[in-house]
Amino acid sequence: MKIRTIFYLMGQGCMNIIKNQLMSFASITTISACIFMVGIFYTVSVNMDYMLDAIETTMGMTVFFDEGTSEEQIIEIKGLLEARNEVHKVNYISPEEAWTNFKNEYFTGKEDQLAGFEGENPLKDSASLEVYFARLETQKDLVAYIEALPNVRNIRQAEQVVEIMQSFNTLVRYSSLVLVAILLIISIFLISNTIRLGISTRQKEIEIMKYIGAKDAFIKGPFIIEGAIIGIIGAVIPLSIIYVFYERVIEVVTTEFVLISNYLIFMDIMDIYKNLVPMAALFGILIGLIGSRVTIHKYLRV
Amino acid sequence: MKIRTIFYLMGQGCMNIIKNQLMSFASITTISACIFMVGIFYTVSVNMDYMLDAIETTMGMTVFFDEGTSEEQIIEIKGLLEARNEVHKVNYISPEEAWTNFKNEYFTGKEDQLAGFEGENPLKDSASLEVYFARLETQKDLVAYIEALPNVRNIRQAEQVVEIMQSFNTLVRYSSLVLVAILLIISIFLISNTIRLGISTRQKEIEIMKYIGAKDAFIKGPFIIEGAIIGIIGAVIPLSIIYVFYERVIEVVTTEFVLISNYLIFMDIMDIYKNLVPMAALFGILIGLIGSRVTIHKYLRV
Amino acid sequence: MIRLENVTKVYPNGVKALDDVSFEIEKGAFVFIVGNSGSGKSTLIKMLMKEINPTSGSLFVEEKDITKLRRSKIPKLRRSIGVVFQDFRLLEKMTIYNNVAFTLKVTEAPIRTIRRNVPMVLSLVGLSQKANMHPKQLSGGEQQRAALARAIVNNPPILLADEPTGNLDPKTSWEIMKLLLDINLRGTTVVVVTHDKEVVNSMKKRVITLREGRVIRDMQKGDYGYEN
Amino acid sequence: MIRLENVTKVYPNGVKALDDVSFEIEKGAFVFIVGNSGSGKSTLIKMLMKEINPTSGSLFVEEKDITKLRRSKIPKLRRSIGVVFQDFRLLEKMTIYNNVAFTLKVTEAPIRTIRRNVPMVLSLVGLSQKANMHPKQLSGGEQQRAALARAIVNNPPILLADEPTGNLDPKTSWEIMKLLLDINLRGTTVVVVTHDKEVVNSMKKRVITLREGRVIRDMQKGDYGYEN
Ligand SMILES: Nc1ncnc2c1ncn2[C@@H]1O[C@H](COP(=O)(O)OP(=O)(O)OP(=O)(O)O)[C@@H](O)[C@H]1O
Ligand SMILES: Nc1ncnc2c1ncn2[C@@H]1O[C@H](COP(=O)(O)OP(=O)(O)OP(=O)(O)O)[C@@H](O)[C@H]1O
Ligand SMILES: [Mg+2]
Ligand SMILES: [Mg+2]
Repeated sequence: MKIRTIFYLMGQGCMNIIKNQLMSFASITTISACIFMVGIFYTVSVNMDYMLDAIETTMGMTVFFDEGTSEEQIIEIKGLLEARNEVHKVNYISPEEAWTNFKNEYFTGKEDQLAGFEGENPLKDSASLEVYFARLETQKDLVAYIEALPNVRNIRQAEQVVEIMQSFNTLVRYSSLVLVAILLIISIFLISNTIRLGISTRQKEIEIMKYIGAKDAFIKGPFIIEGAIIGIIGAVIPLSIIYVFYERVIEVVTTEFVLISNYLIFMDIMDIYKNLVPMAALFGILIGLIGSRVTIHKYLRV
Repeated sequence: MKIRTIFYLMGQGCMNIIKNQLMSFASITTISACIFMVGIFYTVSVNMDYMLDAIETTMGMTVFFDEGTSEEQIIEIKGLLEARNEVHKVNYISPEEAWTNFKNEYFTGKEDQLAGFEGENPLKDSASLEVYFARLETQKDLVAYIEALPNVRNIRQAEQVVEIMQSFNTLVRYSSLVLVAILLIISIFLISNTIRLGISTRQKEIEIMKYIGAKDAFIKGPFIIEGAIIGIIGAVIPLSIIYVFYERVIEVVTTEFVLISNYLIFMDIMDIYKNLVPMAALFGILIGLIGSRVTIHKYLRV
Repeated sequence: MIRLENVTKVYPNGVKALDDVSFEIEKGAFVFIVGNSGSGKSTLIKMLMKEINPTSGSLFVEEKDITKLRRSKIPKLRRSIGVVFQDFRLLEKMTIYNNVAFTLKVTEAPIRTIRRNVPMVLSLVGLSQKANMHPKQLSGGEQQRAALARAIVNNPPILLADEPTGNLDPKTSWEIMKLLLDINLRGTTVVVVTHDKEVVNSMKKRVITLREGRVIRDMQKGDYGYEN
Repeated sequence: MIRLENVTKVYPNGVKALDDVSFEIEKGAFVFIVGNSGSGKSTLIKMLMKEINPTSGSLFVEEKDITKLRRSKIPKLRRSIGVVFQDFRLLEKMTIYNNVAFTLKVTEAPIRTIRRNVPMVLSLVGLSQKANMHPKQLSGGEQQRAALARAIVNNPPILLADEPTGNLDPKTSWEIMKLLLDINLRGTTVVVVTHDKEVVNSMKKRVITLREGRVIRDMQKGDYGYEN
């Protein structure tokens, strides 16, 4: 095929978009709508994931030590733990802090009852470490490791809560995966419908071209160009909309929901687009291919 | 218009569905896909709402009483509280239970330290009531009410947690509302696209009918019937799919996520369908109307 | 029956298809309209059934000015005119039988009438065998005859035929012309656009000749004319 | 050039359009094919350009059996045949100029050729003025001439014209016929399906007459025949 012909076919592809206004409009909006939906749900679920990850790091356990373990030994263990990457953060709780916390929790408003403890810290051997998980999945290993350390008396952890959280994360992750997958399938389906409807309106045109002696490539060419352009436009629109509204929505949510705003940790739009943009581009290409496939199979056989 | 003509037009409407296979297929699947999406998201968000409501009822506060308040007085207050409908449940915690809980929490593994308390319950005046909320929104009123009761010394509540939960609920509720709304708008849009594409392929046919002297109603009739049938089929398919899979998905989720299964309280499918089915039916009617509208405005003016 | 008063039609792209045309056709007349390709014959037909509107001037059908017709009255006008379109305009998704029956269904004619008239006109145009075929399964001439059958099935007071024998062999053409004459004798006003010199010359009917949108000749018992 | 051997075509609905037809057309010949409406003329043309395949028998074009042609070779066959379709088949979304140029673009002809040939053939068929219009903006006869222009623009070795003057007035018809004769004199094999008795009778070319799918008459310097 001559270069000139390729340019001609590209020109025809562009012309087709203008000439088949209804079809182009329908295709572009369908693709936009689909990518928009998938994009929104992808963004929401990626953020949910991200937030759950962040919440995981607020989960932890308390490690108690044998009577007589010195502060230095505990600090040493703290260092050991911090070096592990299952661990997000380690806090040292001195016996004094432990007693203060205890009093605050149990005897607020009835300080008189504490008379018996005057001057003496009943928890003087209760220095402890608060260990926060970086990842819930490895929590069991970490517990096993800590239990094997010298001087560790026992570990108090809200095991149930941790596991519940973990289950919940998994559930959310799988559900959003399934939902995004369903949306993707539906999108591909809707778009191929639109393409087929559009092509059927041009069936007569394609047949005439064939009767005049046009080769398949000559007829497909403009369709592929057309499909690609429509795909690109159809991807750029929703991505721009999401881009523009993302920061706004975050702003609204964080100001409206101040209370939970420190659980609402949003990803940077660029981190999301790192995956979303290639996905959308792939979609565009896919559409071009589907479009030409359908043409070949349905209407070129004359 | 004669009855016979109406029957004829209805027959034509049915025939059109068979004759315009591609178009009918595209319309039905588009509508199905849209209702399916909206249906799934509606189901998911309704269930989330339901679960959050259920979780709210596990949130509560502890009410402590003045020294010397008798058990009878406390039980009486318990009765008072149970009568209120902001209250989901009230538990009486006797001083013995309080002390047992306390010991379990703080002295497991170091029972030796408890020697000083032997034989005496240091919390003997700490009988309390655990009050669970039926609705988080009314929590503040309830607190005010309880504080005004005689003998109440203080209320310990995880106020922060309650408010966080409440914010979270609101956020989820609004988000799912917005998402379902977006899906609905996209659906209407996609469907009207499909209808327009379909009608444009029949533009010539409609024009010819007009040239022969057919009145608008005569041309619109079959389109409306066709639209209604397509709408109905397009609604029945996704509703059936959701119906069939709903119980399965619940089963899988509750067996796979045993740990959180008591937080996963699913609504009865019938309760969901109570709203979803009329919504889908409305959709079908809407589609019939859009279809005929488009016909009138675009192609009947010849 | 049909009267044109200073009708001019300029298409949106600037082509002047009709230029100040005036004539009258009485009830029950049989008129040929002839003229070169592109002289405005089909434009005239399209205007009479209000497919297009004139740029200026008035058209009267049965004493009503159809340029002023309300939209809701258009179907009534079209039902009173049977048209054989130059490009046939058959409904592709219907069988030939249904294409013809459609004209009657539109007017909500009794089923009996449909069952009687449709096979009758199909046999008149020689298409009884093809009643259950679709337009695409017919030859060019057969489609043309189907279009004619559709135009005459409801006995309209006016029959406009745009090139009704363009795809027909001379023998079939003659049969069709005799059919049109028959219909005319039963009272229908018939206007035939044609290029068939032989037919025009031998039928000795009124002939209106157009050239470049103007009436250049209008003769009772006329002929096709030599210079064309 | 063109040879048919016992060609029979039965359409899926059971209509036998051609029944054991055999004949040969030599290179450079000018042949009329005549016959009643529905006698199988268009079926023959469609088969020669492989729009449809025969039920049995073989068709040879330039000594190649086109019933055995591979799919990828069909465009080459069609480029060697210029066809005027009975229903025109113009591309509605293109101007007349582009419709005609399309035939050349398909063969990747140099731009110079396109720029020279397209206006030339348009003026030959008298459509220079209408080059930038779309098919729907043309009269029936103008569309027919556009279809002819498209068929001849790339000087194909074979020209098939199905009823090329059905919508034309006698004068224009004659001009078109002279054009076809011209093309034939320059070496193109021309096959014309027509109902125009006068033209056939006065041109004194070979006439193949079909009736109900059979060749009933095949005469050198023939005429239209009386019984038709
Ligand atoms: N829709 C249109 N837009 C623009 N110009 C048009 C349109 N329809 C017809 N014309 C032009 O108007 C003129 C008259 O067209 P018309 O179809 O009336 O011719 P006609 O007499 O029927 O010719 P023919 O015998 O070839 O059918 C022609 O020059 C044609 O090109
Ligand atoms: N696609 C088809 N399916 C079924 N039957 C067909 C089809 N095309 C043509 N026929 C039938 O085959 C026969 C021959 O058709 P053809 O088009 O070849 O006739 P023709 O000689 O070109 O007639 P005309 O002069 O009217 O154009 C006719 O009886 C017609 O009804
Ligand atoms: Mg005309
Ligand atoms: Mg034919």
